Amino acid sequence: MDWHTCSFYVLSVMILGSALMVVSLRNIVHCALFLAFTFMGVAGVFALLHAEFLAAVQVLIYVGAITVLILFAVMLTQKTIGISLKQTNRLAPLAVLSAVTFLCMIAVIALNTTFPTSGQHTVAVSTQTIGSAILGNGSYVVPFEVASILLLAAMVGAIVIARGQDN
Amino acid sequence: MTLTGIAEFIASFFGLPGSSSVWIVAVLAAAILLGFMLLTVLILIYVLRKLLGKIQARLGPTRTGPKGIFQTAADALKLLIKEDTIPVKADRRVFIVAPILVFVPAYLVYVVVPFGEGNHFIAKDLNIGLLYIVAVSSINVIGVVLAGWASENKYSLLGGMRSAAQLISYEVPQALAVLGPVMLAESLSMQDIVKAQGEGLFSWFIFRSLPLLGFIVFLVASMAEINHVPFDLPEGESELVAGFNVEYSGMRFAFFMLAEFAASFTICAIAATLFLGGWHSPIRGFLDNGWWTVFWFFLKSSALVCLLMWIRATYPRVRVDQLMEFGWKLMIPLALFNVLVVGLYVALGKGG
Amino acid sequence: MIAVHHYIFLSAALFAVGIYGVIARRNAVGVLMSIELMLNAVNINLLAFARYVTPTTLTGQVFAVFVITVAAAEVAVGLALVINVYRNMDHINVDDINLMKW
Amino acid sequence: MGPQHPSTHGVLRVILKLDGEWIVEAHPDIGYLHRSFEKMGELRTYTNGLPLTDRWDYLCAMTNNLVYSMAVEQLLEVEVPERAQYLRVIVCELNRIASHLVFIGTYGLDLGAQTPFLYCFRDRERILHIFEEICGARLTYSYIYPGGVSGDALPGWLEKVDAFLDYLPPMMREIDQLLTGNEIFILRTRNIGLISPEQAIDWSLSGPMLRASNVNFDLRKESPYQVYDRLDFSVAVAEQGDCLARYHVRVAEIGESIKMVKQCLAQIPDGPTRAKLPKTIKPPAGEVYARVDTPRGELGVYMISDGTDKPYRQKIRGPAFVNLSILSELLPGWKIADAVSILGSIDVVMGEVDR
Amino acid sequence: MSEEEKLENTETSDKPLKPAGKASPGKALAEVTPPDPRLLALAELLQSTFGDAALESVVDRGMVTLVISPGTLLDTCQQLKTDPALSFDYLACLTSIDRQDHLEVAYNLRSLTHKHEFCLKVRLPRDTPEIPTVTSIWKGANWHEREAYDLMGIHFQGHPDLRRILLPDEWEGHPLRKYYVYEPDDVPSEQGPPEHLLIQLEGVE
Repeated sequence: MDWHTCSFYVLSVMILGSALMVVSLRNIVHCALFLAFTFMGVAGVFALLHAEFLAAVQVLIYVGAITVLILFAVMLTQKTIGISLKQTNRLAPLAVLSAVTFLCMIAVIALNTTFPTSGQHTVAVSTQTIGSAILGNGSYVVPFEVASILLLAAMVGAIVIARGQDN
Repeated sequence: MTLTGIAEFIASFFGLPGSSSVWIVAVLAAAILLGFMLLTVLILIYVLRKLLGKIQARLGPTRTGPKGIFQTAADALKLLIKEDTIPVKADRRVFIVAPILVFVPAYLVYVVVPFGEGNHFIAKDLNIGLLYIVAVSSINVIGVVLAGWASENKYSLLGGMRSAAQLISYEVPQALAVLGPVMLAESLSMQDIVKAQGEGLFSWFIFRSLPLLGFIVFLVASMAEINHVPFDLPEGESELVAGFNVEYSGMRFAFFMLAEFAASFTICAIAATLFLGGWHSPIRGFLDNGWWTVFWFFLKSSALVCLLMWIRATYPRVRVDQLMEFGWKLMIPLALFNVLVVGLYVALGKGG
Repeated sequence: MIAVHHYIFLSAALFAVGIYGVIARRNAVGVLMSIELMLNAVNINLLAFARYVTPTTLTGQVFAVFVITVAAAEVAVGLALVINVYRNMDHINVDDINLMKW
Repeated sequence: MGPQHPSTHGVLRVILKLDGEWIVEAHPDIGYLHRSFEKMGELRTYTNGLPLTDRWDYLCAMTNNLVYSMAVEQLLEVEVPERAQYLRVIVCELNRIASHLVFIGTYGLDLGAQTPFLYCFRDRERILHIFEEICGARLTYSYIYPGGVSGDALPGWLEKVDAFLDYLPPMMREIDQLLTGNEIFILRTRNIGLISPEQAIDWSLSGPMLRASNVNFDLRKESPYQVYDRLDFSVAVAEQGDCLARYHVRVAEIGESIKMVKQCLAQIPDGPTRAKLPKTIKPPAGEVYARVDTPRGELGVYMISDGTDKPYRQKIRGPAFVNLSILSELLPGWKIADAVSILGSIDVVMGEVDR
Repeated sequence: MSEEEKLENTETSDKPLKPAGKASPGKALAEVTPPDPRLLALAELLQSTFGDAALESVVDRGMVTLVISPGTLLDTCQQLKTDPALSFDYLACLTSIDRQDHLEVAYNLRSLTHKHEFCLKVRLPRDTPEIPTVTSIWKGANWHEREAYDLMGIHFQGHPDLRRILLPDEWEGHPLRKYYVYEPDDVPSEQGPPEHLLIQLEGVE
């Protein structure tokens, strides 16, 4: 019961708990708040997996930007929060069924397959190594550029759509 | 006598399993940092009021204790005693969580601030130090927006949205400005950055590459980040009365004040570390080891704190659209230009 | 000791919650949030495999970075759509947004 | 912006109709400080009606006394002795400096700069001290009586005024550097709340509001009263007609006032300080419109006497009352933050707006 | 009614152009100041342009006063403003006076170009104090007229926004009227003062 396993369980309880909150609460702003907690939990798990860079990026982008974006969107669509109407539609039981079947399926597969886990210790992951992995020679430079173009397209698209026709 | 020693002693004392000393070290470090932060905030508020008094040709607090030194303690006590009202219509839970969300990031940043040489003067020298700071400082945006929204009143919602927009639009130049020193030191970890500025005064990053540009961009962006005077739109008294913390009182309001002042000290500490050579002394090698490093660090960051206070006394407030325009049209291009210049400087330095 | 399958359970559970949210949620912003949850689950899986199966190479982490960027882009566009829908139909109730042209 | 709003300089309520950040309509709602001086004036004799005048424009009570006394003197057609006229001009110009200092301080405070406020009030304190020595009061002086002044300058008082005049210019430079050179201050005030010369004349604005819109009209120059015709001073005029121009006009006026008081100190003759007037003043029936240039503009008293010892009608033309009326046409189209800056630049004193 | 007569004759003596500074009882001290030539010239100019409409013109103690009938107010003011020789473009002050048997409105006009000024007066019957508004000519008159309406009860036809400016909207009566003595317990109603107040102000009909 060293600190690694116990912190893993704490984090996973936190993640799953707040994730359930996100999908079940009536008041959408509370869901957004729990969404932020879920993201922080996930960032904790990343740190556990020795991916500090990813943890920091996760916090920066998800918690710092995406949650705020969602909060802004929630506030702009203000009227719907007032009356906390029934949040789940008639597909709810079907949704629960599909989620549970998916979960069992994955569990069964995970238990039976033995993953070729290699014993070596992970290479010291520092920002340099990730930087060279992304942009170094013979690595993922092209996808990186594609990703940046995608981001640009998304930004322009979002602005055009959200601005609407008034001006 | 390092922290780990104390942790083992406590672990054995309470008969806990040996491996849990890691937890105890973490808890101890956290406690020390919290104590340190509260102390600095107390001193900071006191110095601010005295300095403002000096600049404005008046005395500043003199009543409480000799030369008014207990003034901030009295303020804190007053805030503690004052009754915590929560507006009836307000959304109770969010109303309580919001100040915590604003306070915690200001406190978390201390983990990475290098107070002195060697790793017993720094809580945890993460190798993604700087990215961690930028990431953590982006959390308080949520706190601000929720605080504005939870108090269910028109003014605070407008104040909350306005300050969230301000925080987001100044996060970008701040992150870009931080890139300068990172490139020069080729590492994100704070200790490496400080080590790279070892050779005396002119090796500091403030002078390397385009002098002062990165430093000014970072300082102005950070001032906007902590709602410092020229950009203190949310508390624009004359327009929206007291912005998003209008409904808060007592202890919760203290959280906001605490977060603001703690953040203003951290900003100065980081600026000192990134641009003014952290705990290095100006003359190479002179008094550059052990406890002296801590002295240099505090000298530089308190000098910057006084600079901030001086600016607080002299500048009026900027209008909200000018603020946005200033942020997007001036700060971000300037920050990008700074990254370009430093990049060239490093490339030429390495190549040449 | 925590092995790979623990992480897989965790991400599968998170993914399942995401599925439930996407299907059952009435509010469009709620649906977007659940999609975020699913993407995070994917990230956890990626990193778990990167940590256990191929600790020497960093492909897993690089992929995670790309997933995050895509997720950010997707949320931005999604919310822009939601705001536009709200502007025209004064509500963002996913069940009623069913006609192609309004 | 309700009556208790921190930046409306007293009890003024402006009903703003907003479209997001922009102001669509503005209706100033005044009357919260209405004490009906005009009615009270009719029930009091000429002499004990004077202390009322201090409460009109409480930042510049000397000019209120002056205009009331001039009205009565015009009715009586009595000549005020030289020394009294010089003392009156000295005291009024000092009061103008004090009022402008209050303006600069509060205007800085409106826009967020705390320091100029304290500097200005520290210097204003010295003026109030000088006033206290000559007439016993800091704010409600009742110093200028119909027929002259209540008390002659005590020995050493003129030297004190002279010492103050040497002390002030360097302080003014200090305040000037703090605000005028400050680019954020300029950012908040340049071409905001623009008033064209035609607009200014049409809305019959007066004082710095008029002169900042490039209209060179100053009562002290056009129809000089007391001894203003013997003093040479230039009228501070600015072209743009925005908040910054109004600020510059007022700062320049302080300089002019210092010059004027210096000349008065040089030229002041000896002699009596009060004309011989009957115990109870009973001016012959008739109507008179006396007017004076105060820091806020043209303060006029339309006084009608019917031969009795009480004025029959006493209409007070408050400069800020008229300057404020343009607000409903000036504010629309600007933002809330600008509304604060524009309102500050009008330098409103609710006392003489509501009367 | 003695005080009333004395007031009457000094005011409306019908000599068209009275030399200023008429020695009247009670002014033994100061000698008669010779009228300022400029004022006489201005009075001459006004008399010539508005000869017919002008009921009378008085130059007294440094102020030229021209009284005209309410009907001709609008076009007189229009001419005053536009006529290059006069160009009275600045309305300094608008005063409403309760002369007990009639109401008066005095316009102090000033020309910034020619640097001269004078007072234009109009007399209104007491029961129907109606007068056209001059805000179309000088916008500055807006608040002055609202105050006159609020405190004196003079109704300005065509005023863009004629409502009370200083007093709360539900206030009854017009305080500046001569008979108006406001005792907290007996607020006078519109048709006139309560009986017991009548004796003090014997001048009231």
